[in-house]
Amino acid sequence: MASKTPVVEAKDLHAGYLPGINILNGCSLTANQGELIGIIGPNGAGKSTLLKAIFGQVNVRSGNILLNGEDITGLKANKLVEKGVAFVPQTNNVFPSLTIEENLEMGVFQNPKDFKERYDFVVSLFPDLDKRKAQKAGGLSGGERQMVAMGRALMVNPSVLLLDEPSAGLSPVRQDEAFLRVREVNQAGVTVIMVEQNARRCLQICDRAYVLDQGKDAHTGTGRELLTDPKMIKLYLGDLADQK
Amino acid sequence: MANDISVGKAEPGCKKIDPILVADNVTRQFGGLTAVDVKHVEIPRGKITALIGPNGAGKTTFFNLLTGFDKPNTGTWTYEGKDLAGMPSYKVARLGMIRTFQLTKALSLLTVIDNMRLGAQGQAGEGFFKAFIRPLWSANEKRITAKADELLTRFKLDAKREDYAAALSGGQRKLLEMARALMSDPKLVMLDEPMAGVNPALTQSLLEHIKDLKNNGTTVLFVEHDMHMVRNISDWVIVMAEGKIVAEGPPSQVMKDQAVIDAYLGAHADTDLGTVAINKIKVGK
Amino acid sequence: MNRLLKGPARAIGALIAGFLIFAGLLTASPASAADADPSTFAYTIAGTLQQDDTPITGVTIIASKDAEKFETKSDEFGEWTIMVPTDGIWKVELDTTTIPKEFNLANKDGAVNEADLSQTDFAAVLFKFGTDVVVKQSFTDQLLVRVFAGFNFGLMLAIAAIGITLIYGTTGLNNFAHGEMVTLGAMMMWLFYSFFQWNILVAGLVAVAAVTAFGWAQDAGIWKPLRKRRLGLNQMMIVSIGFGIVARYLILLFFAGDTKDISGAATVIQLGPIFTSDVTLVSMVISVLALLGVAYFLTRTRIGKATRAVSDNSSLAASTGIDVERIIRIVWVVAAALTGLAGVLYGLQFQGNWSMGYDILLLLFAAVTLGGLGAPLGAAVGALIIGMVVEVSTLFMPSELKYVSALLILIVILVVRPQGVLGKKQRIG
Amino acid sequence: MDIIQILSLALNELVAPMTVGYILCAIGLAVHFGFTGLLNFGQAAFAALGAYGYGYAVLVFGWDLWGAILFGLICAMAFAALLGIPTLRLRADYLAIVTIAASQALRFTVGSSTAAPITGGSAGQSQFGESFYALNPFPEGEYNLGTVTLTNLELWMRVVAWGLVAIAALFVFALTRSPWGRVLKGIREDEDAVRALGKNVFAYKLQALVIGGSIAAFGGMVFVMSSQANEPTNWGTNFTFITWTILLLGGAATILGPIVGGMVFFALLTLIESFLEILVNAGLLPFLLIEQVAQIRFLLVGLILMLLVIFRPQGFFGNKKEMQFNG
Repeated sequence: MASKTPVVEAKDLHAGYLPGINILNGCSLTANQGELIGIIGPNGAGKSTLLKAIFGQVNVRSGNILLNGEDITGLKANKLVEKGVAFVPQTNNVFPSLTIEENLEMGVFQNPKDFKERYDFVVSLFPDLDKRKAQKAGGLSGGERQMVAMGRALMVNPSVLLLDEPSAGLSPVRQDEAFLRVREVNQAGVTVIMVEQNARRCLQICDRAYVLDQGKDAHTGTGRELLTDPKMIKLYLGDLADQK
Repeated sequence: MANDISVGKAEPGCKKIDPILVADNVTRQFGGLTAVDVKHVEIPRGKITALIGPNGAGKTTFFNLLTGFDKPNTGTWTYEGKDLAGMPSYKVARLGMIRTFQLTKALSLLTVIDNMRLGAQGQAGEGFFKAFIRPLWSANEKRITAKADELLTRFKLDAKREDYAAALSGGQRKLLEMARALMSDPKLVMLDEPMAGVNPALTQSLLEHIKDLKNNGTTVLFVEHDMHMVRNISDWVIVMAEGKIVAEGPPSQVMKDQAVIDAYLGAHADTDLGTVAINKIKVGK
Repeated sequence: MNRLLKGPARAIGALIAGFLIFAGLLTASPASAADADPSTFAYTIAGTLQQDDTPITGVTIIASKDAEKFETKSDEFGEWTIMVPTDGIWKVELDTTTIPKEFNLANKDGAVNEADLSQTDFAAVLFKFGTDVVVKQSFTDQLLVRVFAGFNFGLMLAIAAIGITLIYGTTGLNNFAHGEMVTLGAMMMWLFYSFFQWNILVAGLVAVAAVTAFGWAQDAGIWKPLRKRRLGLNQMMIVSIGFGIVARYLILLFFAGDTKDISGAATVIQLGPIFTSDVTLVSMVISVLALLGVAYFLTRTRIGKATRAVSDNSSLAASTGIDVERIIRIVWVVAAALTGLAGVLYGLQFQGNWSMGYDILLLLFAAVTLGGLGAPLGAAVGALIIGMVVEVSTLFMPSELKYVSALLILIVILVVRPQGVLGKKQRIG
Repeated sequence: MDIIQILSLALNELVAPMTVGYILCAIGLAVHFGFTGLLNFGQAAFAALGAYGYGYAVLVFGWDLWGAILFGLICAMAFAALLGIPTLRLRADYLAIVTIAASQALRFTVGSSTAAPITGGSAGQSQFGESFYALNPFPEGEYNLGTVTLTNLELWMRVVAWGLVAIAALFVFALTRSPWGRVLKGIREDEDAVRALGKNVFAYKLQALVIGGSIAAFGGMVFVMSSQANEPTNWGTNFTFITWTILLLGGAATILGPIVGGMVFFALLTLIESFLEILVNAGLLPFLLIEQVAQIRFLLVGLILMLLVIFRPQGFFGNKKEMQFNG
């Protein structure tokens, strides 16, 4: 399913929020057509920042981002959505006072004609959303919100889906559900770039992963390779584990 | 494994030989979500304790509860044997339990030296009536200023003395906030992510300052993500996940704990999601 | 800065140009300055003295307030009129020595009465003569009358308050210049309906359209550039206070300070103990329809849903592909239209003057706060409650203090339940 | 009217008791907003309570000058405490709405006929200044100050008013240079940080509200003393807004700011009004009636307030960085 055509290419990104302080220090990433890419690394390594930089929410100071070969560095969010990039933030990712159906409708705001068709597609992936479509998203549990958020992002028929920690704040069982959902979405043909703190789960489902450390891509490989790599534990827990 | 901090085996909620802070049954809920659910924890006196855990584990919320910046749903905790539950944050600080914040709260439009002076306790001139009578506080002000200058020198901020705090870099603000916290000679310093946003060049000096604190007899409790730092300076590590304390002990021991590795690397279920057929796992509502 | 100045400068330029054209048109209208000649006084107190349908002639009637005193005599039909220069509560008294012997007051204290000119420029005062046949209105009847008045007032507050809350929800701005849109609505209605004598419907539509255009221009000329500048919300609030003052005094310059009678010919209709008019009833229906329209817009239309999405979380809305600035512009236009409509209806029922909108601004804030800031339909309910409180409170306290009760409610709510009575508690931190 | 006359009018406005009344209120507001960050939009209420308290003590209790001043002060302080205790925990913009609502509620109440036995209702109070003018040390006659001619009583009023400004300025200067003032500025920057350093933030905010309100109470007394007429219409929201404009014009976190801001503001208003009147009389502004010129002053208040906040929030004297708004 995954081909070798690059869809998203980030090259040597330097970016940060505060003047003078870069969170990303020369970070690169390539996602090919149909791939499920994981971004993992210790807290504070710049994973979310990388995702936000791709989605134009962080000021990129140098380096550039290509979408299907076209430079999209610094484009506004609504332009990116038009170009088929969808983003699911880690927190506050649903509209609490809107119903589930309305949340999904917002996903396809720019092309209301497509609503019916996309809605059918999304609820075929998440049948629960259809059953509870009149319920307000504010009253949902964390896992359900995650489902709504992902469903909303899929409404635009994105070619690339950016997910920021879909497992954040979920119980282990719900986390597993969320990961399966991501896999399903990916298998439906969407290129997914996912930031995850739950590295093991992430590596289990992704095709390829980037390990970030201090704002750089320290390591890359297929999920399987990394899963069995002893360096992984070291990156997460420092070299502490070796010390007696 | 034996150690010189806990009474008996190091395990979640274990008793300490000499605790400075003891918390029981502290919970905090936001809507339906339980952010903090700590059954029992003791912080050892005169040591550096690290509070670690993945995003959303409830570390900062726990900090806020202990220091009176947030109100728990249930729970009691004592500091030096004094009950702190329900005590307003400023009183907690006056007892010698001073905290810093994850996002620095340098008082931007005060000069660096005024920031420092504000950290001092017992300045009579901070009372409204005494403020008018300079002799009542000028001697004290001199003493405070001298102390502030000494700390600024120690933290290498003396060159910035007269600058507005707004003019400092992110790392310098962290240093200033820490130095300011030390103005009151606290017994317990609580640092919320002291390394976040700090330029790597400054991290080493921050680490040294924290070690110095311990050498001067101050207890340190800090929240941190940076495992290198945790390994480097902490005597004791407490691990939180999903609001609960899942492990504690000396760093070398905790880092090998399966619960800790799981907390960071992911849940402990043995199923490999990469190989599970999608329709096998039924997704409930 | 020059580039940023452009927007506001353009708007101010346009305002000045408009002022020049408009002022030329209206130079004829008199300023408010009180003249010594009572016939130019703006406020009227009148009545008829009769006993069993017989007019009582030649009775001296004295109206007094503070140090000022005006008197007149009843004419051959028993009718009398006193013009007075200022608003407020006037004491109206019969000189009992001038009452002819064949007539007698129904009640010994009946020679003194009050005329309340705080809301209107005309008050009728009745003196009862003959045997004491005064049917004292029962408490229930009084309550009914007040509840009806409160419902009517609340409906008008509601459509204006929804405007405030939509703007607050999408932009975070506490708009202190909102009342001026109410005033502008009433003044435009006066201009087109009373002054130019247009058809009431056409005049109303044009008035609402004018306020709508004003809302659009406000956002384009002031608020959008300030949002772009990332001006803090508290700063924006102070800017809105300044803008409100400017707008208010421009209205004063254009329309002068006298009370404008906009009502035209209304037919009185009696519903049980309640006396009302066709204008009032139609106004109420229009208000209800407007509220239903807003509810429909917010819950059924795509733009309305997007408005709620922007209120919920504007950065998420932006990352979903919603053009947030466009939604905010639409919100300003809708809010201005509603608020202008409130002004038109208010003017038709209670007349208008240059500060009427500002006078009810705090009631609008009270309504919005009561309903939970940023919750449009909550604001409507809040407004109905506030309207009711204002009117019903007059049964228990002097009517001149009726706004005070609403303001006290506002303060108490903010202190006790800042999320509003109907709002949900937000997660803190 | 020639240029000299206009200038002398403007000069007179510079030192007029009304100007001083506003300046004192603006100094009080500097304590509230400039140094502590409190968005108080009810300054008129504090001034009104000072004036009403004074008038009530003189007219009803028959107290002498000092007792009456004390009573006016106590009224304003009590109001500050009453308002502050429940509201100082609120968000800054909520505080703005509560204070403006409270000041309006107060104005409606004192102006009502229900309250007339105490406050004089819509007519207000008058002729309460005897004991003040009795202290006048200047011999009867006219005093020429440059182009302005004053009676001895007018001179006395101005001397006392400016004396009060000097005292208030020194008082605030001393406070803000003390450790107490340092805590206030800390609160303005970040309440939580100051709390974490062991300061009782609420107590400081309440103190600041009471101090600023007390200075405003003096402002209110000065405001009504020269005409000896205290009417409820004086204390509308326009009073508060003018005070804000003066403060922001001069610089919110400064001592000299409110003083110079007030003088410049009123001198400027008078100049503009006079010039407009000349133009109108000369038939150059056919669309303006002469009575409408006075309304333009308020229009200018609004315009200045808007433009200041947008383009120069620090005012004349404010430090470039010191005055930013939170939020």
